[in-house]
Amino acid sequence: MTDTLQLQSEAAARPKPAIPLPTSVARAATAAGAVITAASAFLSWTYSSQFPGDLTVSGYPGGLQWITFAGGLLTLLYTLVGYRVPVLRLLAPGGPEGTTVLLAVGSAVTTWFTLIAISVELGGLANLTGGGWVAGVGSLVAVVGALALPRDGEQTQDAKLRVLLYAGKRPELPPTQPESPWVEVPVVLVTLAVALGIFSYGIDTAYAELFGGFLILTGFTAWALNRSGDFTRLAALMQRNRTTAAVGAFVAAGLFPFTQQGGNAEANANLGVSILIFAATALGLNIVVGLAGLLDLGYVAFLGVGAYTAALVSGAAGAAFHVQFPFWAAALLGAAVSGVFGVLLGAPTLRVRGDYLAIVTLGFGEIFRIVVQNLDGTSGPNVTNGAIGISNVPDLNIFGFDFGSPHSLGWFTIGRFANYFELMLLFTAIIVLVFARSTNSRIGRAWIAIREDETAATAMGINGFRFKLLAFALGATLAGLAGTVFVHVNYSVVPDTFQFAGPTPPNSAFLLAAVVIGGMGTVTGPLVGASLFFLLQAKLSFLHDYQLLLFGLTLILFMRFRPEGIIPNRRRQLEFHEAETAEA
Amino acid sequence: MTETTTATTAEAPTPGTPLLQASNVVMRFGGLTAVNDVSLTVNTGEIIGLIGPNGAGKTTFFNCLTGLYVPTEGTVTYQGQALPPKPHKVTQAGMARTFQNIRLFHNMTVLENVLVGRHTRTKEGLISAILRGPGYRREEAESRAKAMEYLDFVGLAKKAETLARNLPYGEQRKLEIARAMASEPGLLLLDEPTAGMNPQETRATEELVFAIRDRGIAVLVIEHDMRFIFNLCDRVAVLVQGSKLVEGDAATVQGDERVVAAYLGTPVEGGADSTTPEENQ
Amino acid sequence: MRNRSLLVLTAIAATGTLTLTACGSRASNSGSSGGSGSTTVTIGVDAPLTGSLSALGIGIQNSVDLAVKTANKTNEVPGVTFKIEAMDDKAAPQQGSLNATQLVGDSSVLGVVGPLNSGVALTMQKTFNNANLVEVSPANTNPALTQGPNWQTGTKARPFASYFRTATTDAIQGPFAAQFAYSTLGKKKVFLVDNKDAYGVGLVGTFKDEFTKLGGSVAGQDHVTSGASDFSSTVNAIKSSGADFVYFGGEYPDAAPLTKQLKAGGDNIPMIGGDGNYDPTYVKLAGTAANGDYATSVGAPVESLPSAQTFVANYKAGGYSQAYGAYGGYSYDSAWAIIEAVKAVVSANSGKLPSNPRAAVEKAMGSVSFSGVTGTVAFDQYGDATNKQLTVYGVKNGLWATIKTGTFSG
Amino acid sequence: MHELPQNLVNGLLLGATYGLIAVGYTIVYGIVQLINFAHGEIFMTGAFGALSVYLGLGSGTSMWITIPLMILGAIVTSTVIAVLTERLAYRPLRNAPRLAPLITAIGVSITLQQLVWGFYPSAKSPRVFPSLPGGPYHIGSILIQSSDIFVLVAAVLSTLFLAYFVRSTRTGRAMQATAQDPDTAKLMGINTDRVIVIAFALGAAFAGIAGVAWGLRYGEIKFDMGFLTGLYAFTAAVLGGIGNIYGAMLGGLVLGLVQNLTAIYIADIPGMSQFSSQSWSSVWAFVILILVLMVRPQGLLGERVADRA
Repeated sequence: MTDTLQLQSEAAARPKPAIPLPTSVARAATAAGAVITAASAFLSWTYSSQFPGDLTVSGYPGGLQWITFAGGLLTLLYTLVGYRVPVLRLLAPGGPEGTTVLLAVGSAVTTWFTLIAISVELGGLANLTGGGWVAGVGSLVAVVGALALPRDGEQTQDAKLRVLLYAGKRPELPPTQPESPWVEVPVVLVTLAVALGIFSYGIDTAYAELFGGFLILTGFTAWALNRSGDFTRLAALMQRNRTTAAVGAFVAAGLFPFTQQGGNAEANANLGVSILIFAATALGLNIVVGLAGLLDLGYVAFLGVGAYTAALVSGAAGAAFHVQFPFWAAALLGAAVSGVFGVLLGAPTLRVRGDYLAIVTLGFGEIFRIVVQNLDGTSGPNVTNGAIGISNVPDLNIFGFDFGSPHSLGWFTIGRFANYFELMLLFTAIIVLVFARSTNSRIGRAWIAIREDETAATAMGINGFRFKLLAFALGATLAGLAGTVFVHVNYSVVPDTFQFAGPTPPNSAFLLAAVVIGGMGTVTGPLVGASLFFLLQAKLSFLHDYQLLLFGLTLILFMRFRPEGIIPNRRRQLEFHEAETAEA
Repeated sequence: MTETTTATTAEAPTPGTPLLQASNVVMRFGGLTAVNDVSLTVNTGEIIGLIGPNGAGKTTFFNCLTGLYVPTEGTVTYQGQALPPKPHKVTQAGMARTFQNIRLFHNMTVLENVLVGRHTRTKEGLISAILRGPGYRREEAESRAKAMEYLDFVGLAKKAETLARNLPYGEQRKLEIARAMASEPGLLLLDEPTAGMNPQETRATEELVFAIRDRGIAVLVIEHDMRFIFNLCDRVAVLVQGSKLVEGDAATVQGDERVVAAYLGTPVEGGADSTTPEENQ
Repeated sequence: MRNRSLLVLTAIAATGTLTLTACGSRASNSGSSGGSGSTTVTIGVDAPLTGSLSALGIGIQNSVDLAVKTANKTNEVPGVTFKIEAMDDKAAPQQGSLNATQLVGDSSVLGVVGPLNSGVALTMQKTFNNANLVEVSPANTNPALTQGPNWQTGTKARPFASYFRTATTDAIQGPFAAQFAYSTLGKKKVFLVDNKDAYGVGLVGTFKDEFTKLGGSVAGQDHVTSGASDFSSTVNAIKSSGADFVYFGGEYPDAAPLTKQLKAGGDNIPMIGGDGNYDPTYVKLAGTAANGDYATSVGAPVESLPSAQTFVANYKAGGYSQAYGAYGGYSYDSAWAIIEAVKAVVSANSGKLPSNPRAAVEKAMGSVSFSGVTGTVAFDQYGDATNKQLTVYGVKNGLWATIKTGTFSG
Repeated sequence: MHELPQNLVNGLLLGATYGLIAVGYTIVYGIVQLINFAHGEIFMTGAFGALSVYLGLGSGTSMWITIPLMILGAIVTSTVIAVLTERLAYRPLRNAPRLAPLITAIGVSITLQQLVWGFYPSAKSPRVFPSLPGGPYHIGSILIQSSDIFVLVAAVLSTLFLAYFVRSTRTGRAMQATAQDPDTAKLMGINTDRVIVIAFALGAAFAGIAGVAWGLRYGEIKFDMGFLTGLYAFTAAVLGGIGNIYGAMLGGLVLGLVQNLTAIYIADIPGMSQFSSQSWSSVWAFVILILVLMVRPQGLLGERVADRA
């Protein structure tokens, strides 16, 4: 990795390619390297089947070899684009070379990651068979070849992108005429299908090494496609077919449990529903932080309020009140109560200063847990059953559909957690709808106006306090809504879940991170951020002792270098990079 | 507040009836008196100028009128009713303003800026925004139409989709005016609309202000540029060291030697400047 | 333009199918059937292997590992090789739930040892129960887990048939401490303090009932926030209450500073706590103030049980980097109980596992009985350990010393 | 009947510690309008810095040498860390929208906490902190530990020093000017960057002293002791009027009393007996914060400042 980077930066100095080679040779080398890399996946890479995924088998790929295989093919594809193969060229509107480099580097990194992992875990390079070496060398050849490719023009002038010379930024492309829906809609659907496929694969990765490799390649590929301009095109496409895309996305997500059959089905469904809850809550937080520009550091407490409310009226044996509401009522109640708490907290605070809210909510987050612990009958009236929490919350049963037991549709079986996944998906859809529509309305404009310049906003007749309170309360309400599902999925609710910074999502700090890292003020940002964040902490178990540390650093670095998050909102991007744009 | 709407826009009121009446307004910051017993009346269909050397307290006086500050003494009435000391209520009542230092929503598009200006004249709430009922759709469409009309009026219709921050300076001023007009005011307060403009732009702004007046909107304008003021205004009031020196038509004011003195003589200590947050933004 | 999108389509489709096929690859030979004909039975472990409680969690993991190794060495169950599948729950309920589904998903898992925290147990119990997968906790002490939420009011009802534990419940430890304080020490006026966590509250509750039943009086009660540092208000309350000892429900990180500040405050009365206090760190943190304090702990003192001594010896021989910690013994016994159950099932089914081994193992657990590290291991109708042996330890010049051991009689 | 005087003393002593930390919040907020969430962790690192010095010196040295050195160690540690964070994390965001530095502050706070937790020797569980010799002393019914005296002296001296510094030194006046109006201050040739650094350093120094006081008083320190304490300290700063140094001290004392007295005397209010315990005290502190924000948002000694939007 380092050496390639270094090569890139050297290249930055000179207008010529990083490695001086005749273009034809370069292309050939890249193609050959790619082919070898892909092919090597069919050889055995190591002697012992100790290494997870069992890479000893020749004849067909397994485990991490699939990743390398995919990487090889993708590299090959874009190398062919470079050959000006007439039709393929349309794959890279922004020019193929940078893309090829990124893909080559990506597959090289994954391959070497695997080889190193093998040698480290099994002790020494001796454990690598010829196949392994073939893979390693092949991938490097591809990289060298790619770095010798002629650079495609436009971005290379931009001084700020010197290091990422080949990466560049999303190229500015002339807008294209819409195609006929008969072409566009299928493309949208296929894209979503692929997304679903990749996501399911990621969730299903059984061990950290595989997930690591998967993550590296997906990361580089995304980067590459962004560079190639495919993302620009796709984004435009999605924009044109907004409704289709949105509906399609939710359908695709709804199909997720069906891709998960067999042993790990329930485990993955559980992971899926946890991610959904986390993501939906993050999206709610995004209204407060991303739109209205208020920092809420106790957000998980509102999830807790919703959860406890739902638990109390769920008819659970441990609950203080022995009533059982129908779920719709419980959900609405949970949301409402949470909203009320939002108002109670926001009303005194938002009158004062925006940033007092941060500390007050932080306090509230802590206090909530302490209060809930104390309302156990000995140190307070018995409401929440104290630290023992409310347990054995019964499973939902809506219109005779029992969420607790598996159901089989045709060849597919949908287990308990899959049931809840579908339910939570519905809730997520609602929250997305609320977010999207309120953003793009009189209300949303008022929020953004306040965030931009409160004095000017009030001069335009906007009651600052009222709208800030509205945003804050709405955020709380949505979190409460998510909480009502949360408690049923987990059978129980205990105070310790609701911390500012804990080992697992959801907790206030992680929620904030999902929003910040994903992209403030966007719909997709928090969803992506949350999924990524959740999977990272769930899959890379060896990091657990350092995950909070890394998390803290991530926050700092993102705020410093990419405040707009992975998926930038056009507005935020401009706003955050005000300083630089001013200099330029 | 709908009656305000009708009163101000629908049928333009007959000129001459008092619209804004500020009587004996005093504004003190701690020991320092920024505005001292200033009275001013703006009638419908008038263009009134407010001039004075730096730190004379013009903007402070403005802020008293628009509810940003609560006057220490004195009353401000609009169409006979006392103005609530809250900016958003003032706008609601039918007075809109621009800022000396342009304060657009930089990261919103030009159109969105004007739509924010429509805020007080629309009332669809969160629920209807989410449900997107026919009523909502109608109002939103109407808002956009109106907004585009105002953009067209100031000549920015073509730039509707660009970000406000990317507009050149002159156009930003125009946008600010369009945004203010979107709230369908009866009285428009312009704080140094030509600051930093070249002669042509100033000329254009002049035209714009006249056009605004012709739409039946009274205008109160702060300005340094004497020529601009004297071309434009029916009446001019001169503020020096927080108190009103003279008020009258262009001729009288130009004739008054105290004014000349105030301008040629050593400018007043910028006390008001440093104490009023508005002016040192 | 048309064929362009078509190409996008095909290309994307290619990648798509690729990743999708990848999902399928070798899913078959992950998990169960190991080599050499014998069936592999996995014993799952769920404990906090990272974070602030990791010391205890890793102790649990290692002890189970030791049990598994021993069983394989002595070929305890002919035709069955045991293996361990350890999961980190980070002491977080959500993670516990995820781990539970994962363990249930692996068909070779016939029993799980864990968890450490009762909060985590709550999210796991039902998932395991739905799959008839036996779960044996070495550490959960809250009676509600086995006897239902209304156990205090006498209406005991076992919520989950698949949940067992080798740990002794608060319902036994609390009263045992009360009897010790009242009868042995002859203390009559107690001041109760708990740190608001499930363990502490439960312990104080059961202690209070027994102590008042014996005729002792409660001079006062306070609750502290776990993790707090300033206990001055509590100390004053204790002093002015005129109690002649303090009973503390909670863990040593809270107990140590409290006893320290109490003695510094000039009130030299002993503090009695549960096994949460029975830890060398307690003495380290409290210093001389700890002298004269007591703590109850479950089971007989290690040095008095030969089985315990062999465990300690084997653990040392096992070369584990971390100590077996407070719950090592129970973890070993929990694992061994599962092994015993599997043994019973296999022998009943003519030397091999039946078609639905989990249900069978669950049934067999009820009748398991052997002499383990912590004494005789067996379970009553609620799934609680029948072993009611407890020991009182006291701090004598900076060291825990055994004061008295005995079995609790209801 | 409870010993009221003793409770008052304990409350005041706890409050004094809060006050020492609150000063840091108040100075920094007054100047850069940033709630430095990491300040609580600065306090914590100070305590660990002092502990390291103590361990370095070994047990042989006399307290009269050790204690001053420990205080020095604490001040140096926390100041260095504070200045570094300002330079590396906050300064680049000086012109960024308000949200950015706040989020960064969260990041810094978590990072510092985790660094200590993960890399300071055996800091995963509480570390024993040395205690002062001598005492306890009886004054009537009141019992005073020698560490209490330390807290008292530290608090008084620091406040006096700060008062002198702000009123009578050039830098101090520059700080006040910057707090009033940074733009004008710049115009008047004040190096605001320098002033800001000094503000951070000053606050950190007091946090360091507070760290030592805390350790001596409670005999142990932990990696997460800064989180809640920092929260209380900020509450104290708001209580006293953010930006006002005496306010911070006053707010601290009030908060300390509230926490200590509510834990006992709420019980005397009919019907409230259940809500009176140490475990509720933090809740009452929070309630007080909300009440103050409702009734007197500018705090006890604060005066209204226009929110620079």
